[in-house]
Amino acid sequence: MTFVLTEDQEMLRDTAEAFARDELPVSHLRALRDGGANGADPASREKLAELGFFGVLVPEEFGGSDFGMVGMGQIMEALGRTLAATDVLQTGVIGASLLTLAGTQEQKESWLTKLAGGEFTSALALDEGAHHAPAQVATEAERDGQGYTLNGAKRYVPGGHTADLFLVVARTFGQPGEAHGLTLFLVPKDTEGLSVQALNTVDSHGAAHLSLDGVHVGEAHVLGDVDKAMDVLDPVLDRARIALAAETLGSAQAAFDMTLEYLNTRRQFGQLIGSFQALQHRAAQMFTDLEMSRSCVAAALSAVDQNAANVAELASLAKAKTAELVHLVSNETVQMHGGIGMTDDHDSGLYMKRARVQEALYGGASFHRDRYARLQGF
Amino acid sequence: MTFVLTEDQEMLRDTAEAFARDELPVSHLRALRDGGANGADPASREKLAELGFFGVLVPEEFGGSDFGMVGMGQIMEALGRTLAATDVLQTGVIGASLLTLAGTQEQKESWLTKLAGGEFTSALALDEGAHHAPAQVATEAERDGQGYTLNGAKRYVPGGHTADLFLVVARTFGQPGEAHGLTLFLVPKDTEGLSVQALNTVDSHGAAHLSLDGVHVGEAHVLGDVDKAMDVLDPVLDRARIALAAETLGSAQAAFDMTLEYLNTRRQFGQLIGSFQALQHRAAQMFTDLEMSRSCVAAALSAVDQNAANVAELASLAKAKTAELVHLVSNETVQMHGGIGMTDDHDSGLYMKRARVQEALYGGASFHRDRYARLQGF
Amino acid sequence: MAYDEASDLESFREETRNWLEENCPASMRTPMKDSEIVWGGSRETFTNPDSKLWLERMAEKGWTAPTWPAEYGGGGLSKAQARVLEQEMRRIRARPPLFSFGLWMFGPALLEFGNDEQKKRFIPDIVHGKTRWCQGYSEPGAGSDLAGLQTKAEDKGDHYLINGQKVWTSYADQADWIFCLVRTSSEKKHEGISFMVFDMSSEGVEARPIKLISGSSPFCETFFTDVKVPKDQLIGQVNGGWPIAKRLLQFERSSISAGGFGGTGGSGILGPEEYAKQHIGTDETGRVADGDLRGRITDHKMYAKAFSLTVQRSTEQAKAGQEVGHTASILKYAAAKMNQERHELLIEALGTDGLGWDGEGFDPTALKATRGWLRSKGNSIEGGTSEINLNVIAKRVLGLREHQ
Amino acid sequence: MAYDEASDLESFREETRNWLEENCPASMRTPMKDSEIVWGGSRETFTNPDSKLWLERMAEKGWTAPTWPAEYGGGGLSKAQARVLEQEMRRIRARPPLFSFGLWMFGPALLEFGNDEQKKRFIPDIVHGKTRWCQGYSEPGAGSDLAGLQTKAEDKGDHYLINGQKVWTSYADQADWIFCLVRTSSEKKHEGISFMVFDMSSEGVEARPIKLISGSSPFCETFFTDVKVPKDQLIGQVNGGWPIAKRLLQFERSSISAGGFGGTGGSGILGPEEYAKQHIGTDETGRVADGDLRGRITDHKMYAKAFSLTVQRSTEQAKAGQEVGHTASILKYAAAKMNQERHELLIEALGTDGLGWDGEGFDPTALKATRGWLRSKGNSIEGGTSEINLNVIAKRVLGLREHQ
Repeated sequence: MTFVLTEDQEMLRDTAEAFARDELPVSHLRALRDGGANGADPASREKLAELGFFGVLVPEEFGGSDFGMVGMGQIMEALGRTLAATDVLQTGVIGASLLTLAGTQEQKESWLTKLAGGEFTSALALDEGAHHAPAQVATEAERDGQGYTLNGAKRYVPGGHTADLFLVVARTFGQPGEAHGLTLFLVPKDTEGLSVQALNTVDSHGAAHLSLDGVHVGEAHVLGDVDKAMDVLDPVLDRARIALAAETLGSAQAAFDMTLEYLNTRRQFGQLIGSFQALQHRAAQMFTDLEMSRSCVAAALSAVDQNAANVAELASLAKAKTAELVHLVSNETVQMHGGIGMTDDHDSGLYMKRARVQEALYGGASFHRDRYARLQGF
Repeated sequence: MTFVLTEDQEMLRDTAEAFARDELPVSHLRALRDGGANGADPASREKLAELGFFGVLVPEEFGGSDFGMVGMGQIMEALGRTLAATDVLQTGVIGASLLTLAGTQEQKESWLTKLAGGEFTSALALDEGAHHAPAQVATEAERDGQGYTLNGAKRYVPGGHTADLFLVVARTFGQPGEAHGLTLFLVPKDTEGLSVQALNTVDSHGAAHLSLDGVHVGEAHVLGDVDKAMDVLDPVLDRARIALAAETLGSAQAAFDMTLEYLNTRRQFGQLIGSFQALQHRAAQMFTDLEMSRSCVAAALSAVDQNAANVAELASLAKAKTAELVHLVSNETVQMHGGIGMTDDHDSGLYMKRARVQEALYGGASFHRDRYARLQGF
Repeated sequence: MAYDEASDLESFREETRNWLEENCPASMRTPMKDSEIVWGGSRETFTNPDSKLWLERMAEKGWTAPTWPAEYGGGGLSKAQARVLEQEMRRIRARPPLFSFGLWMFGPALLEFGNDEQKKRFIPDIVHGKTRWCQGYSEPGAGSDLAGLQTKAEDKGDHYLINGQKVWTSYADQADWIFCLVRTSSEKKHEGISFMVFDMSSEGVEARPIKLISGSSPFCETFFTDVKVPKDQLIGQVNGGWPIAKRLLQFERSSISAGGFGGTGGSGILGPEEYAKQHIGTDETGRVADGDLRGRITDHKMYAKAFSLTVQRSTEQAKAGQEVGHTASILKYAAAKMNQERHELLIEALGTDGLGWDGEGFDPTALKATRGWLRSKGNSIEGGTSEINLNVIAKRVLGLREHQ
Repeated sequence: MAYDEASDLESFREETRNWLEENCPASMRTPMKDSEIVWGGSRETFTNPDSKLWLERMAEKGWTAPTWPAEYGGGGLSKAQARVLEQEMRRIRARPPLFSFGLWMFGPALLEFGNDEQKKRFIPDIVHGKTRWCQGYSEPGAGSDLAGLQTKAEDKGDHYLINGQKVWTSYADQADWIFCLVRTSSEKKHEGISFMVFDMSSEGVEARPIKLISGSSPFCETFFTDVKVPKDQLIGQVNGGWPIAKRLLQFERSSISAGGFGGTGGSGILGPEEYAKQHIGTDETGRVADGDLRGRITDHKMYAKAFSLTVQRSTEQAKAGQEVGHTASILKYAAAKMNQERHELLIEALGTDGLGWDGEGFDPTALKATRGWLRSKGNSIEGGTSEINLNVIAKRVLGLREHQ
């Protein structure tokens, strides 16, 4: 495990931070929201593609830079600072990883290259209930002559409203609740029988409900081994959790910085409110949590690149810790800003709204506390 | 439910507070400890008896005042304020209640009167593991010609080191884990086969391990219905929990008052430490918890007297809330006193040590949170 | 004597009961609909015509303000009689005929601090719901530190000229008149504040609704540019507004910690434990499968129970004539904490169903819960922040000192 | 050059390895027993004779203080060489020959602030473990506010006369000499403090051990009544003691947040999750049956993991030459919180087995855990309270201001 960035990684971080600051500030998300774009932002996608952010985890032969998770973490954190609504997590982390790890040469050439180049975006269609529970998938994929027919529904698919390609997890064997018997399918958005219902989400990043009614796909659209999707899904979900943890860390850091600045400018009773000890101690405790969460995220990122044995453990640690962190910080951000923090014109609310989505996706704090304890054997 | 004391109850409270303050101050517990008395205090027992504190829950025909739980709560809170080590909980609440509710006329005449008068003390010998779990009793009572033979062991029996009479819960049917099949036995301390190991406990109140090796008792020593001890044990345990909650409230209140006074006298950096806002807010939050816990205790006490349907619920609420309260307050008491609070000469440590015993006995906070949720149906 | 009083009361009850029987329309005995609340004033539309009738009849007797002096149009009832009226109205579930800041806040203050002429001028229209009032207190720079307000009132001989800005002015866009704190002297902080009232249709007054993180709200930003206020609209003395303001805040706070936190009552939103059962499921013994969330929900439910028992306790003890200031001081702080925790658990238990904003694909009740969650963040800010509450408890209740 | 250096280092490693091979007794390569720790000084008994031999041999080479100048008896090694020595000692698991406040705290300060004569006089005996030192800092009235100390040193011409009381003086009853903060002027708070050293056997010195809530402790109350201190035992300038004191505090704090919190290491005490499994049991899937306690244990273990990762991160970043002051500032606060939480969970999981004090009927390991729980309460007080830590983070790290 290494906590020190290489020069290349530092450069990538600086590029990402500058890009987020200049091209995707919070005001950009606000503008998208007020314009009713609901998280769809093709213009920014192109810029992100030019920067190669979608290819960071993709081998060079398929158009990526194979830069690794530590690098991707720097991007995610930068995007998190400004609450940027992008396809990087879905396409650059999840889609790219699934195809890299499980795709056939042909699938990689036809799909992975497009994802790496940002021409195509993908979304993982996994959860069917309101809480993250991979093994609970009930959507059925029935074998027929020339492939499979899928029937079922997916709830709140992040990036589902803008995805060109869906990575659909369906059951080819066994019962909901069983990890074995799941299979991954590549389903383009225009496939017959697939309908996408875009959602107005609280964080203005958008998402979609999917319904699959007799969606037919050929053999070539099976990704990885039949019945064994979990073998690749597990490590890729951990990458998603770690990347999301990095994004969450960035959001918490930005909200905290914004609050600190307010504490050092707002006056009441003739004093800077930041000079009141009760607020000082709460700020110091948040800073403590921030620093500790930062360590967890950094450790998890580098563990992936080093194929460490404890990636799952560190993923749950990073996801749970950053979830607790952003929960606390987003609440304190509104509280310490007082009335102004309650107004829609102020950014506090946007950080809090995105925070709850960051907390919930791919398992909330209690999901990961439970998982961490299981991995520790109690 | 009533939150306003009657004049009689107020008088009893004032009497108890004066007695605790004058006769059983914290320095008295300290003296007992340093004298190696380990919680045994026959002199004080007599005074408590004279005041009739052991008979508060006992019908007048058996020498009690039948004053009820609200009255008993005032006594327990007063004793809690000064950490008094007495037999009131074991004898006056548990022993008296079990015999009143389940005893035969003869048992009441021979035993209850003695308990009410403080001539005899009793101790409930229930738990056998390190955590409160009534249904887990494994001690066996085997039926024989003229009665029962008991074999087994009891751990950390509160008051066991000073008890004249043990109320032993033993299994006459079924397996550990089953609530049905338990029976109560009256076992005098000098009964053959019963050995008592006195314990030096952290709170200096003392307790005892019991071992029962072929302890024989006659039919007349069976208390209540065979196999159905739980029917009477349940409500009596709730009385014990509520009474202990009242004691705990008193301890927390006293520790809080002591801390407040220190905050208003100790100076650092030329300021009263109580003028530092961070400490002010922490004190205010403790006060909030104190007031809310007080409401829970008061409600639970009067619910018993009114045979309310939700006694169990309120018992768990009061026990859990006061456990959380005294946990927080005892820690803050040491912390806010700083170095002096770490010394044995100061009372902070005594409050903290007693606090953890109050928390653990008859179910800790998590035991009662779980129970409360079950009673609420989730 | 006591006998007479009692018998008088009984005959009063008799009359009241009969009068209500005859005069309270049937539809006014049904549970209040938000859409049918009557706030009065020039913009009132009376979506239910019965509510107009009901208001007029009650106002006629002065029973919209039962204990106010009859000479100003109040009911002139004794406390005891007022209680009887209240009981009799509750008995038939009669709706309150009028919601009004005039009745709850301004009126009582005016009766205490206003001159006779002012009372004659303003009280009757409050009683009859003809004038709707709003409160001009907070400013962008004066939140917790209300006395730091900067809105200026210059003495122009026959009138005052008002310039400045107020914020969090509830229903300023609906109100006819405003009661307002202004600065008439910059020499002293508290002794430089005056209490004035004026017409919201005056030239130079502008009210802009504020959008909250939870969506639209009754709050406004209110701007005053060279607003002329005749001198007879000054209440109390020049620079003597602060005592009036504080008195009035008491009315406001009590109304907040009393009613302010019903939150999701009647909204069809279930408790967090219900959503947890639905969305996460239970183990064989019926416990919510997620032990961690279950534990936190239990914590909250215990806290909520302890809170309601505390409200009950202080009410009973107050009735018994005991001092309950200490206990009451914690209620606003605890209520905010409780309500916020409840909403956090609600949306956590709802999972992604609790992460919608509007439109298709989300259950409307869940959407309501999400908006309620966002709105609840204001509970620890409005009407005195939790930080201020804790300061007050520490200093006034616990007697901790200031830095010297 | 670099080449020479490297080759020099290698040959040094060679020599060192051989020397240790010959001179480090076998029993000194076994894990340290508390009973065999060598603190040196006149009261040292060397319960294991090998430890005397080992100390003498190491002190002979000055390797008890490897980097101190050879002229005062130190090893005179370069940082690089010292690291080699450290590595080679670790390689054979050699015990540290000497534990000493002289080595850790006073010596470094003296080398920085003392005059040549004083260094010649005191350093060699520190290196050889002949003098055991204690630290006279805190006073009953000066805890967090150390500079508020009142112990007076009057100038009597050829000597100072010291009167006052110190508290929390570790091992004062075992020490030969004390380094001590005294007030030589009452005009200024910080600029009235001087740094002096004197013999604990001087007339008028009395040290009384302090009993803690956890039992006996190394701490003492130390009383000074007309203690005569020759003037050549003043370190640095009169009224110039504060900078020395602060410098020295850094050594102390670092040693606390580094080693101070091992807590239960090697004590045979298991983790709370183990006791929870033993005493409460597990469900069919192997989870601790009490979901509430399990959740809190998990919180703690995650916090502990995050803490150790943070220590690792700041160490690595420091090695890489990055600024880590911000990250390091949280460590003492977090370590105290973590260690206290761990002990609370330990005794909670132990149930009534964790509620013993001493004697029969309790498992000795459990008794140790209970004492450890009580002792851990000091973690957030000693060497700077958590409140002070948070003040420092808020002001120095986050840049929040004082009241004006």
